[in-house]
Amino acid sequence: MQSLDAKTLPGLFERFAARFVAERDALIALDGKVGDSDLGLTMSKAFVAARDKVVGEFADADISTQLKQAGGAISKAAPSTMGTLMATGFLRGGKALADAERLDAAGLGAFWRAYADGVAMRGKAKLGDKTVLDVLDPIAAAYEAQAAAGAELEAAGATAAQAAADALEATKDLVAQHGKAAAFQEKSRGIQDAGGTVAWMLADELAIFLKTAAS
Amino acid sequence: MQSLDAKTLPGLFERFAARFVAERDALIALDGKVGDSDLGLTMSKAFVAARDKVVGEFADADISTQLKQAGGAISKAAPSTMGTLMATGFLRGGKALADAERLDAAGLGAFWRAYADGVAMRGKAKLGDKTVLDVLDPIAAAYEAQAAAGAELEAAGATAAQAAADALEATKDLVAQHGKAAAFQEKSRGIQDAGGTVAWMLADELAIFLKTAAS
Amino acid sequence: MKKFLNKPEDFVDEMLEGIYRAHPEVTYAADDLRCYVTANPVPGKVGIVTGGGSGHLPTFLGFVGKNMLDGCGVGGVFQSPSADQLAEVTRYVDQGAGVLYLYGNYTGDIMNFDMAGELVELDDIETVSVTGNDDVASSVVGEEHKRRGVAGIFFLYKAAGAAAAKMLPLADVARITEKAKARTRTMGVALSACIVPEVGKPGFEIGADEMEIGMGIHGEPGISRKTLAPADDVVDEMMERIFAETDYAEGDEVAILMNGLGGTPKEELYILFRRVAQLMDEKKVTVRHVWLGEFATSMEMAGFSISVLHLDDELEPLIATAADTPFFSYFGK
Amino acid sequence: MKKFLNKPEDFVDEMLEGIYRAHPEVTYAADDLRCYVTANPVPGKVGIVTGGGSGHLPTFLGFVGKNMLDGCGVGGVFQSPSADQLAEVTRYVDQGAGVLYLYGNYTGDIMNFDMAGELVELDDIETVSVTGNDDVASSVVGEEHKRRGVAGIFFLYKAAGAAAAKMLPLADVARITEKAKARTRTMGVALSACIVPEVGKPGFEIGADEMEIGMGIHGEPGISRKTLAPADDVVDEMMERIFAETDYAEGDEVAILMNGLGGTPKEELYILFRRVAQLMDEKKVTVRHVWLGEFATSMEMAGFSISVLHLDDELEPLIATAADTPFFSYFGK
Ligand SMILES: Nc1ncnc2c1ncn2[C@@H]1O[C@H](COP(=O)(O)OP(=O)(O)O)[C@@H](O)[C@H]1O
Ligand SMILES: Nc1ncnc2c1ncn2[C@@H]1O[C@H](COP(=O)(O)OP(=O)(O)O)[C@@H](O)[C@H]1O
Ligand SMILES: [Mg+2]
Ligand SMILES: [Mg+2]
Ligand SMILES: [Mg+2]
Ligand SMILES: [Mg+2]
Repeated sequence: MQSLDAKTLPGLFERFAARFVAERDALIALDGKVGDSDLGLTMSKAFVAARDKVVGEFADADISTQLKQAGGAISKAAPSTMGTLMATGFLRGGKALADAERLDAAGLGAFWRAYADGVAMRGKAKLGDKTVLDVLDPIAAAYEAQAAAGAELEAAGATAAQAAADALEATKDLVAQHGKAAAFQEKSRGIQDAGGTVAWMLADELAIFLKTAAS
Repeated sequence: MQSLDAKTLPGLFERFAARFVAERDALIALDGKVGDSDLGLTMSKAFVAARDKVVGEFADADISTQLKQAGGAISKAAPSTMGTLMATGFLRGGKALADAERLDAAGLGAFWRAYADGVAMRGKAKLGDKTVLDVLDPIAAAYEAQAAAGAELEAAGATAAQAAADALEATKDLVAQHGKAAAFQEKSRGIQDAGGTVAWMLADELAIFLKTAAS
Repeated sequence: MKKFLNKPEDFVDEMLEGIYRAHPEVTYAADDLRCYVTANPVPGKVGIVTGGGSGHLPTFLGFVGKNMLDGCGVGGVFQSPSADQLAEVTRYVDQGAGVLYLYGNYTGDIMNFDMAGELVELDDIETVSVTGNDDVASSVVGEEHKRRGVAGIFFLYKAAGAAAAKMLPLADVARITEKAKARTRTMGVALSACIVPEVGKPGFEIGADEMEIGMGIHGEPGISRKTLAPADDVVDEMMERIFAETDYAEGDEVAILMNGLGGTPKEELYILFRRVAQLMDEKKVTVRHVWLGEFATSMEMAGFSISVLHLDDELEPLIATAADTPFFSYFGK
Repeated sequence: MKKFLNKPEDFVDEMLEGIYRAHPEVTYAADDLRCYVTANPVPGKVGIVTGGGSGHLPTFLGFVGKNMLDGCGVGGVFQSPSADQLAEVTRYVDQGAGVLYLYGNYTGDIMNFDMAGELVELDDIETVSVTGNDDVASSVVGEEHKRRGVAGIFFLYKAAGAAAAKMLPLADVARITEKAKARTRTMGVALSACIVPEVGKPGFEIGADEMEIGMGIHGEPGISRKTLAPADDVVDEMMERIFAETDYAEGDEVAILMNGLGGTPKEELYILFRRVAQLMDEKKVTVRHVWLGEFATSMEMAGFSISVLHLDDELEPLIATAADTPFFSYFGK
């Protein structure tokens, strides 16, 4: 079965950084609809900082350390709602992979489950509240299911990315219960959740990365 | 020889008020070039107040009283530079005509001379400083010369209005020494003086009035 | 974007350099400009720490000073400070009597203050959190815990600061602050949006004759958009929403904060206040304290907010207490 | 035109109604809202009367209060008060020690103060006039008497107010004020023009990336227009003009006023002040006092001015004196 090792992981953080720099203005616009327009700024800063930390200082560290260091870097660079949640996610996800030498679909399932749990704990949100959690949970579930079915990494990644896209689309039907969007109540219906969009981008980049990097 | 009596004078203040209401925006724009854009506001307020005072309360008073009351009303209604100068002018001009029962070219000469002297005293300006004085002085001089030549009122008015127009045109060649325009030094050259424009309008309305009202 | 700045990314730190240079009565902890603290902590006093994004001056850091707050974590423009920074501020500020965390009810800030509280627990520092949630427009009655904190937090700062200055214990300072919170309401309206330096364009577009009612102070759009009405009508509409959820008896007393959001002249605030006072007269409610000016801005946003604190016998003398910070001086009543 | 107001022609009087309602420490004389005076005149003290157009809050009336001014004739927006109104204010304010007229160097104001002085002479009230003329941009060296008065008049108010509070006679108060005037310089820059309510549109048009250097505070255009530069460069250019006409020795002391014109956030003023302080450091001049905020505005104009008062041993303690007005509270140094 395919798996990733620590040596390849910095490439994933390169991808994340490039993606959020590219999506900066789109995320600003999206957050502007029922928020404060900063998501593009914070996510690009967050993932540039994560890349600089992992690629620049921890390229030779183990998987768990790389992920936790990414979390620490994000927490300092972008302490907004999503920045803090993503930091918590990487810290918890990294902890869940302590001692892991390679990463397979089961490992990714464990990572995303811890990630989603950390976000739920920190944000006190539950499923259906129209937050990033509504996309993170399906991502974790997809990797868990694919691992159980013995899927290869590439297929697992593609399935999880599709699950994220579907979940993101489904956030349109929800009414925001948290964050700045909550002030808009019913008016937030019809708009896709900004934080959820970030989660989908993470799953999407991971899927692309798995296509080429997994061996 | 033609002359005006106190009964007709309120009609002149009707004219002044109508003229400055009509020229409000033009004077705002003119004062905006090297000033603070208020001249249209202050002059329309000033001459509406003068009209209300003279027409509403002093229509039956003597010439001197009508002119002085106009000055008092202007001083309260528009205490800007030009408002205060025009108030001073009417107060001094009115004083100069104490006991006058009718107004001929010589009377108008005396009125405008006192008017110009009052403005010069109050504003501490001299000829050539690019102020309203540079138009007031030629108006006074024109009425004085016409009176000396024995001209009729209509002709005297037309001559004075033309002298005012020429003097106004000549202010373009001057550099402002007083008021907000003085900050612009050489840049004020080429622009016709805003206060002088008001003086010309007064002479112009007076000329039109004399055409019909003098008998 | 028309702003006086050098590089947008230096906006916050250069602002802080200017502030420290101008006001020696404040300084910073942990060698981090963004860990803003009083230079004169009072031994044995309950510390009060606030924090939040930049771009709202004098909120938040402007209320650190005598009889008010002790420290402030300074975030980027409209960004929370980090948990680490808040923990550093807390460590500096604590004088053994514990620390009140008092800040606006925003998810980013809540999470970082929560994390900071967990961090300083390891140093045996006790913390209690109270979050300002005065913005009536941001959630319905019954869901007040979801409301945003806006300018009305000034009253909470004032009450908490005066209570702590009386050397009351943390539990009392927190109880009083909670009471001030429960009795404070704010409504805001904007005529233009602000520009975040790093974004470079306004958060929302608004027509030349429109007003945005119930907007947030970070460029978030409001709850309704209308044609700009005469000042008195605007006040009537805003006060109606505040009155709708407060029971006033004849003779009750209030403190009023007329807050300019950045681009609205004081002249207009007084015209607006005139109407607020008339409405209070109609209700036979006494306006005991009035502050008018810029307290919680949104950069150069044109607009204002009205905050009302329904006083009681305990809160009134605290609100009336003198205070002195680099941004707010008050001789007391 | 986006403003909170009812009828444009009621702008000034409704503003005043709001002010009197909010601040019982001020009132009006002669049954005329525009004859603004302190409610607590000090027997035997030299009175200080200012006056000028509305639209500059807190200038002019905002400095009437303890240890500052005693009365203010309030004109329409950017209009002088009338001679009658100034005379009424003078009569109320006079406590037998004479009255200092202290106002900006504008023809309209000069003529009306002159006329007021002539009127109250009939009541045996002695008056002396000092006109602020700090605006470096408005005339060349040697022609300082033609310069406009702008934000720097704050230092004259402060020095004169503290001198009068010491119960000095009129001649001394006037002499000290003249000295403060001779040692005060201001430069201003705008990013947008203001809107006079009764005019309804801006006094000048300005491009999206332009700044107007040396504009007046009534919407008068400036002396040069340039592309907006980084904050530090803007300060350098302004300070160069101020330094060009002041001789500083090492160790000299200054007071600085960073004045926002209405639409510029405090955040930016601190970034700008940071650079001013650096330049003073280079000259080894000590910045003894700093005030930063809105002191003389032009409604909602975006922009700022820098005023520098070159202190001496007589002026310094006067500037350092505590003061308290509805618009300006300072605990002193
Ligand atoms: N309490 C919460 N728990 C989990 N996610 C949240 C919570 N509040 C907000 N979010 C997510 O954060 C997103 C907004 O992120 P961000 O722009 O960083 O917020 P802010 O600018 O208000 O700090 C929302 O779209 C939502 O997905
Ligand atoms: N000292 C002075 N003496 C005579 N006229 C003056 C003086 N200063 C200015 N003026 C005249 O006043 C005009 C401007 O009037 P106004 O707009 O009322 O001034 P402001 O708005 O500055 O009070 C100038 O165009 C000039 O003709
Ligand atoms: Mg956001
Ligand atoms: Mg003018
Ligand atoms: Mg944010
Ligand atoms: Mg004017």
